[in-house]
Amino acid sequence: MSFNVIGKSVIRVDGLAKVTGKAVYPQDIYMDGMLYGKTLRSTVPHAYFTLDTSKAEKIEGVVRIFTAKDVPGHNAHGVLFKDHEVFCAQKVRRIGDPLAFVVATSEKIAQKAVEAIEVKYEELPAVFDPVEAMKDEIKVHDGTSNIIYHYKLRKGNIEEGFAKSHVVVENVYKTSMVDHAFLQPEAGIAYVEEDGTIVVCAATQYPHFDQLEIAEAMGVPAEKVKVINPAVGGAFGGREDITLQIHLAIAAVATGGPVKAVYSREESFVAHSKRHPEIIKIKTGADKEGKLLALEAEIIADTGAYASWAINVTRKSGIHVTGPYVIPNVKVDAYAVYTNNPFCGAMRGFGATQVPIATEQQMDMLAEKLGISPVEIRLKNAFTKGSETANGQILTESVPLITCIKKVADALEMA
Amino acid sequence: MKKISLTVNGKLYQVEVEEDMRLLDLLRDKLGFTGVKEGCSEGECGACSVIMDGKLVTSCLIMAFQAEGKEIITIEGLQKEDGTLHPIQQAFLEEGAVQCGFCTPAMVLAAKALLDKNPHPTDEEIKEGISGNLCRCTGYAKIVSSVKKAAEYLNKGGK
Amino acid sequence: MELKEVIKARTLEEVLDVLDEKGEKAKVIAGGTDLVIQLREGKVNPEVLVDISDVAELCFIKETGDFIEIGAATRFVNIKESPVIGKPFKGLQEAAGHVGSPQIRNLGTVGGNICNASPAADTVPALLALDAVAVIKSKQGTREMPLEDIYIDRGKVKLEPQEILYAVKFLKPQPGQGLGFVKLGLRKALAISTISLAVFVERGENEVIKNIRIGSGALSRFPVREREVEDFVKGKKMDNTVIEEAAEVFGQVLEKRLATRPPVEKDFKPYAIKGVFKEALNKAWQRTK
Amino acid sequence: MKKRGKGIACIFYGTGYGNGFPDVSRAYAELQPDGKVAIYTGATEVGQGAKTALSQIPAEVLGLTVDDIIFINEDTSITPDAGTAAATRQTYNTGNAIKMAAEELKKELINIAVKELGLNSDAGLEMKDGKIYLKILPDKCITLAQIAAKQSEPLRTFATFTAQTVQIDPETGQGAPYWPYTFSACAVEVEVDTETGQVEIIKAAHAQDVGRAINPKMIEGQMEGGFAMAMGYVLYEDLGLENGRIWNNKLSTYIIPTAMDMPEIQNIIVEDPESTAPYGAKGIGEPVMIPVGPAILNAIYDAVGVRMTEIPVTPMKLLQAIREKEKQGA
Repeated sequence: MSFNVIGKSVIRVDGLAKVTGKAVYPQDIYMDGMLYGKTLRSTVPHAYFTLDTSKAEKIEGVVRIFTAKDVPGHNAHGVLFKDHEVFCAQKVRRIGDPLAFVVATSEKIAQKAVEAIEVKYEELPAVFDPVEAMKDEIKVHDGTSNIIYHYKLRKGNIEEGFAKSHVVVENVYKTSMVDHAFLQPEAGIAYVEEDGTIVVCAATQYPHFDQLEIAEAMGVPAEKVKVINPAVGGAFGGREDITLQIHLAIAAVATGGPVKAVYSREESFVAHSKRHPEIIKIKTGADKEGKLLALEAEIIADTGAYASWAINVTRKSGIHVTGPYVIPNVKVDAYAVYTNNPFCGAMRGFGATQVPIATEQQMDMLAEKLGISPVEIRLKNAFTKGSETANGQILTESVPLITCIKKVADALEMA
Repeated sequence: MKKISLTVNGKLYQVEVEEDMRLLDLLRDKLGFTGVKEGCSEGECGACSVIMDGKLVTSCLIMAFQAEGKEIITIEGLQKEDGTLHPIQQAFLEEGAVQCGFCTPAMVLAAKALLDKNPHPTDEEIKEGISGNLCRCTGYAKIVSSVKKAAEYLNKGGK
Repeated sequence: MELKEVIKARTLEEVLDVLDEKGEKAKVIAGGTDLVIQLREGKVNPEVLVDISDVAELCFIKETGDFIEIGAATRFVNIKESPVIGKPFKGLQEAAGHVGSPQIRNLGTVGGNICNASPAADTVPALLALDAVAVIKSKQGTREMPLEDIYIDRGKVKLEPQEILYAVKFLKPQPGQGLGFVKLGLRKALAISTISLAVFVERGENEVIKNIRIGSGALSRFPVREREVEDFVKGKKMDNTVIEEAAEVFGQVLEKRLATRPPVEKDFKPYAIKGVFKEALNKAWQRTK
Repeated sequence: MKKRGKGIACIFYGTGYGNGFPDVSRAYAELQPDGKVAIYTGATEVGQGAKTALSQIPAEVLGLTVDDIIFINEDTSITPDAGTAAATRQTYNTGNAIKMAAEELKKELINIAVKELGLNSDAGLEMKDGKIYLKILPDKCITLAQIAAKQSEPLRTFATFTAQTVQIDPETGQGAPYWPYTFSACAVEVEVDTETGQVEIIKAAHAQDVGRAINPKMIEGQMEGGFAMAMGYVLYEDLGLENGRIWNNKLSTYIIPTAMDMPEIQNIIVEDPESTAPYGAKGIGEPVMIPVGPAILNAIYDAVGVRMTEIPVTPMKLLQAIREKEKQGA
């Protein structure tokens, strides 16, 4: 097949605006008479709290301070479970939970007012270790187990698989919680159009979902909300969950807007999701020739205080922990667990990035024990056209894994 | 308030600045040069870089009053009035050095500051020249090759 | 305190007048690479800010008699590129070249590096190894003190509110002298030093290490001289055994010094120092030739 | 002492929402008065190149250039929902929806051309460079702008694409949780300083299955960016979490790679078209990152013989592991 446009490295259509500095990111929008918002966030990981905004309200230039009682619709959001509060009502579950949003005539005044709000915490015991959290002695969300998801895979006979194995390797791996560190910190501006449409302009990965979440929190039909998504300064999964969108909408409607907010880098770090850290206990067995016979894994993913995409991420870990290999006997248990840590959600690779840290080192260890090369053991087990995954899915086409392995091995002269 | 004068992209500005205002705030909020980006506020990401008296500097680490009498170039000063791109901008486009674009304006300026001083840089010198500009998207490879290509364009007397 | 007045000084006299009049209320700003952040975070709250970055009298690198003298407002980039400093002391230029990033090197000054008294200041270990002297001025006059003595604690130097660091100076390189510098950071640019080390050596007859001075960064509350190691090496013949033994001594010194520090320091630096020291010493020795 | 080692890793990656969840993308294609075609869709440009790759697809369908495609994706009030710019799904999902909308538009345009040109059928009609003409008699020709001028309402088509996955059984995990999968492999050579614990990546080769490459340079850009992010993940990045508090909350303490840390990377694009994908193209945004980390860890082992089971492998952790090994050896 020959193509005219497909397969050509055409110049990126948004490139010109970006190399000339004309591309508009949310922080680059300035409107007449705009007000500035700043968020007050929790400084303790688990506590009941009360707020006293009276001193802050008296500061000249403070227009209004919004808290949980000012959320017109549902005080909740979340990509899967609605377990985030727009503003915490009584309880905080992590450091960085939003408590209030100050709107003032200048950023400086808003900041001053945030500092003038008095917060009284009644601290609760907190849990930071996901293994501890699985005992449910301290509950992060009342009335719910901390274990919010359990992925189970059972294929073949795992005991028999290991019994037949000539070599078995077992280890525990730990991956860390990391940040997307996109270059553009969160920013946005909101205003109300003449017909009452609420316009929120912010960098997001999924404008239509933001529209629904804003509408639910505002208690208006989705058609009354418009999300404008200008240039996005990197995302990598970190702009999946709502950060400032609803705060801005509430403030714009109540004050008449426009209201702008720009997060500092420090606030950006606490405001958006993180990559789930995982504890991966894994046992892998192979026969004399290096054919994989069995794999058993237990994965514990710490999702922090909110679920975000935890269920999908953990499922993805469970599905991908086998590596791209044909294995007849597989047993996997993967758990997503609430703790009082920063909340974790989507980040590039989404659960499939963590598990190869374990699986792929296991492969090398098996190869070493068998006296074969890392390349060889991979070629022996790699998926090809027609292979069946541990989930029982048939890979019918477009499976050029062996080509990939051979090409990189050749390039670095690995045999 | 303090009155200062400075030149930005060849134009003289006389402005009143607050004592605690940074050059970054002056350029963005007062003068409207929003191609200057704020990414970290501590001179680490380089997104706010501008060229001041011929040198690449992070405008978040300079107080506005310090810029009295300075000549500043921002990304807005690179494109010619007829729309012709600066050879570095052209090379960035052609080589695919742009992704999210947030680091791009300052990255282009870093390349300019480097090439103004060293018209024939090696790969290592290019990497050093842009080492104060973080990019999370590109892994820098295409940026390095763009700077090389831009050097060729410039040495041939522009494209 | 709220910032009420900002002054862009053009002469040293102007600066000294302001400091004399305002005293503790005033703060000198040069490159601003640390101060602007501190101002925003409210960690320093001066009423008056006086900018010395364009005071020409403070920006120089020159030979004066037996000394090389560097003005306090001299940028790192100028040190890095200076023809005055001379090949044997290239280690000082490497130290300046390791500071932050091109942007920081274009802004940051050697005086700021000294006066901020950060433990991880990159140029200070090199200046300590060169036995540099701090030249301090005020309206009342000029005084000098060994750079080593200027530090009181992390972030604190022995300068009166009316005083300003005017310059640092050190003896010009003599035949047989060399300075090596090595920095360990978590990445290759924009790195805060986890260890920085400068070694000055003087080669005597028969490959004897006639003199050695070691300046370290990030191994103490502020940059220091490592005299125990110096004493061990001084007078010995340069060979692999001495290098290895000295590295061991350095490790032991740090084991003791960092015993109560967090694991990232106490379980790392006493061991990593050995490789760093050996490399810095070897570099210095090369330059004596 | 500096020691070198090589490591390899390979991975598979399931794209899309997966697990039977309706993974839907929608798009409009609309003829503009000047003969250009506007695409309306909710797919976000986050820097990955969605606007460009997703313009190349309708340009190919309609015989136009990318300059003739106006891509509108910034405003929810005028664009249909195309799902999230995540899960490596936009090229495949929204690419399919756009391709279908463009093909539908092409069909309508051809039908109009048949009528306007007074032809008996659409046999032998070509659509190229903004014109529809009869191959055997090129003068029988009408431009898209001419067609647009004849419409009372803008000519607009709409398409929806829904990916196919099957929910897994909750007890056994059996099902078809993702489709399609993409594959990649990476090999790296590292140099480890056994005295300071520093790891330097000397060179790397990185192969990515793409189905079909829509824009090779942009794919390379993703691969290089993914490489850098993975390097950060296994060697540098650490939030310094302590009792729920992030201590490294600045870019001066949360260390990501700089240009100077990056090695020479050889990118290898592997094409093996997927029949359900637009022109065979599969998404690659996430998988490009994944094999890099374990390849680095395997290379570290090859260099110094220590298995690093916890990331990031900071100089401190690595030096400790090396010392531990030396102790055991002695």
